[in-house]
Amino acid sequence: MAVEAHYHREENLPLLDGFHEQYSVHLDKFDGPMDLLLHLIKKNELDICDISIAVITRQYLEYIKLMKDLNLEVAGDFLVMAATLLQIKSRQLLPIDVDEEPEEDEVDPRNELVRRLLEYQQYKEAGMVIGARALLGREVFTRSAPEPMLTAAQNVEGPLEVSLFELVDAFRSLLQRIPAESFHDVAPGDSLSIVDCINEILSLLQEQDTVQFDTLIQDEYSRERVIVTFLALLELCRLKLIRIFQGNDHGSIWFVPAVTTDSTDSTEVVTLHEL
Amino acid sequence: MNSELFSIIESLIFTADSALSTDRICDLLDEFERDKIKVALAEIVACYQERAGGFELVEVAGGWQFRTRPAFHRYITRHIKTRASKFSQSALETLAIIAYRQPITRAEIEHLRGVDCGGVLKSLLEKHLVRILGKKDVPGRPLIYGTSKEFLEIFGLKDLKSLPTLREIQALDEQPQYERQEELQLEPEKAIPVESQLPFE
Amino acid sequence: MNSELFSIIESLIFTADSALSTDRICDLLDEFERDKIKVALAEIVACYQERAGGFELVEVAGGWQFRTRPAFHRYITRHIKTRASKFSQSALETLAIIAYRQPITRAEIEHLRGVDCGGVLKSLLEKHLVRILGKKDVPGRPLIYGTSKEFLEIFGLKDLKSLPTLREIQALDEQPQYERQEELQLEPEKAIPVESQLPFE
Repeated sequence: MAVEAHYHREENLPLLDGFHEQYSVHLDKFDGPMDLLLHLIKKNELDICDISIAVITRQYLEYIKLMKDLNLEVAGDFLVMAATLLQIKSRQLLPIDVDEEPEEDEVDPRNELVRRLLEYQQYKEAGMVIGARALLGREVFTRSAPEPMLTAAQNVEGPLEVSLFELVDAFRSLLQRIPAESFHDVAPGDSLSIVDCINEILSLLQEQDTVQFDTLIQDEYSRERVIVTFLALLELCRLKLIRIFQGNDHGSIWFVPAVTTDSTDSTEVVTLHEL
Repeated sequence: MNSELFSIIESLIFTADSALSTDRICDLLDEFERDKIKVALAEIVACYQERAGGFELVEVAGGWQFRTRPAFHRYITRHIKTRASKFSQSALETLAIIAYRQPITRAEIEHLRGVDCGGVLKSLLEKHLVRILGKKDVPGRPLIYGTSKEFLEIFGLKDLKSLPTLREIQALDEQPQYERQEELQLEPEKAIPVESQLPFE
Repeated sequence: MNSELFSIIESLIFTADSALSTDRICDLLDEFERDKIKVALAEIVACYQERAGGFELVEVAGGWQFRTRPAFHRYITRHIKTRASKFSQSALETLAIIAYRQPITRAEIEHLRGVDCGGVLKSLLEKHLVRILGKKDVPGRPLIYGTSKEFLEIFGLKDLKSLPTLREIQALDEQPQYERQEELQLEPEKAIPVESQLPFE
């Protein structure tokens, strides 16, 4: 938004000059509606805790109109704030209902906005303070010569360092690289997926040796959940990853990992050679 | 003349390719007492501060590292390329919100900033300044974000506690005309007193 | 207290990725006289010799470099293990496939990646990031892989359900929607139910 606005501002300089002083705010300056509001409050020398909604709303709407006149796309976020301002203004205009609880009457409709503005202002300032620090790689540098002794021994492994984002990103770029027909179920919908359910069961079995069917569905008891959980169990059973038990007719269904830890270890030894 | 321990620690930190924590130094030098190591570390810091040379020992991201003093960056950049670029205002705002309010969801950041933050968030993730902490235990299980070790390293912060304090919030509590109490009564779900949102106070 | 030139040269040598020759230093600092630079270099050498710390300035291969003193080499080699090992792209990809598609066989991983994964898989097993879940009930009974508890620990995940989905990462790129106000409604603390009052559309 900021870049776009800046671009247009360059193009429309004569147009901007013709506007009333109040409108000629720097379009490239605002990082969003909160930023614009703070600017208007400061410009009008208002107390942030006692802002004149009428003044601010008028100037805010003028700004949006200016953006529209300049054919700038007005981001939805700016419109949401406009609506909020208008709503506060209309609440201020409403006559006080005598039947209402008196303490509710005293509530200033501006409070929520003021709280957000104060909080936003803090983070904006904190951001500037942080940004003014000497940054590593820009003002501050570390030693860059590799220590010969350590380079020689580099094949010794230290702790792993990788972020979750890198993991997802690796998967995403992989999927973008391979043809679409080679994979399935890439972006599961909001609905429950069997893969998710299998993963859930697998992680549960890492923590405990036996799991009861009922505990799997207790958080979210729905028809879909029961079916998906059941299908996931059947799939795990088919893969011989779990074994299922039922104590008596209509009793609880239990399942345990098909491979105990000990036998997994022995399999692992064998397979490391196989690989 | 410095003690041998002083010199050993200095050589360890000097050759490490990232900041070394006090714990790690104590592990590596298990023949020395922890207290003595701590004293030696303080001595090294003081020594470099006093001599005011080209570099100094600083504590960043929970570890010790030699770093050049900012005053000389215009000479250093003559032969070393700068890696970091200036951060945009929206990147800094978003970083500040994440740093002070973590763990935080995208929706919470956007509520505070009043704008969509997807793009900024992604770029902060790609720069490794922000990381995904997991998912929040609320309906929809949104991702929660926090700052990374790289964030502390790049901004030269010892830990999250050494972030600059948010002055304005304290000032806000002193403002009598701002009737937060009544607001809280009306909408109980908002009833997080402002000061408790500050994890570092 | 050292001269400014002393500190500037110190910072240059400290940040250089290989030894810096006197000529190179003079080129970089062309506002200073060559003789003064030479004097400062001698001062730095003397200063480090005198303090006898963990490292010193030495002239090697026609250039200046800070080197640790041999007396401390036995300590320095101890911290090789603090070097964080980064994942190779292929290890990361393989791990990602296993994480998101488990339970999965080696053939299925190789089908997705299009290359042999034996080596990578072995190293992931050795690092205990991946484990064998069992054998698949198909001809040949191939091994089935999944992620381990260590995997969750490294990534700081509570459980596999907390893995961010591709969709969630992709959502960061999406353009903000005008309909966002409806989203806000879902969370009562944000309830500014004003979408109907939008005068601008």
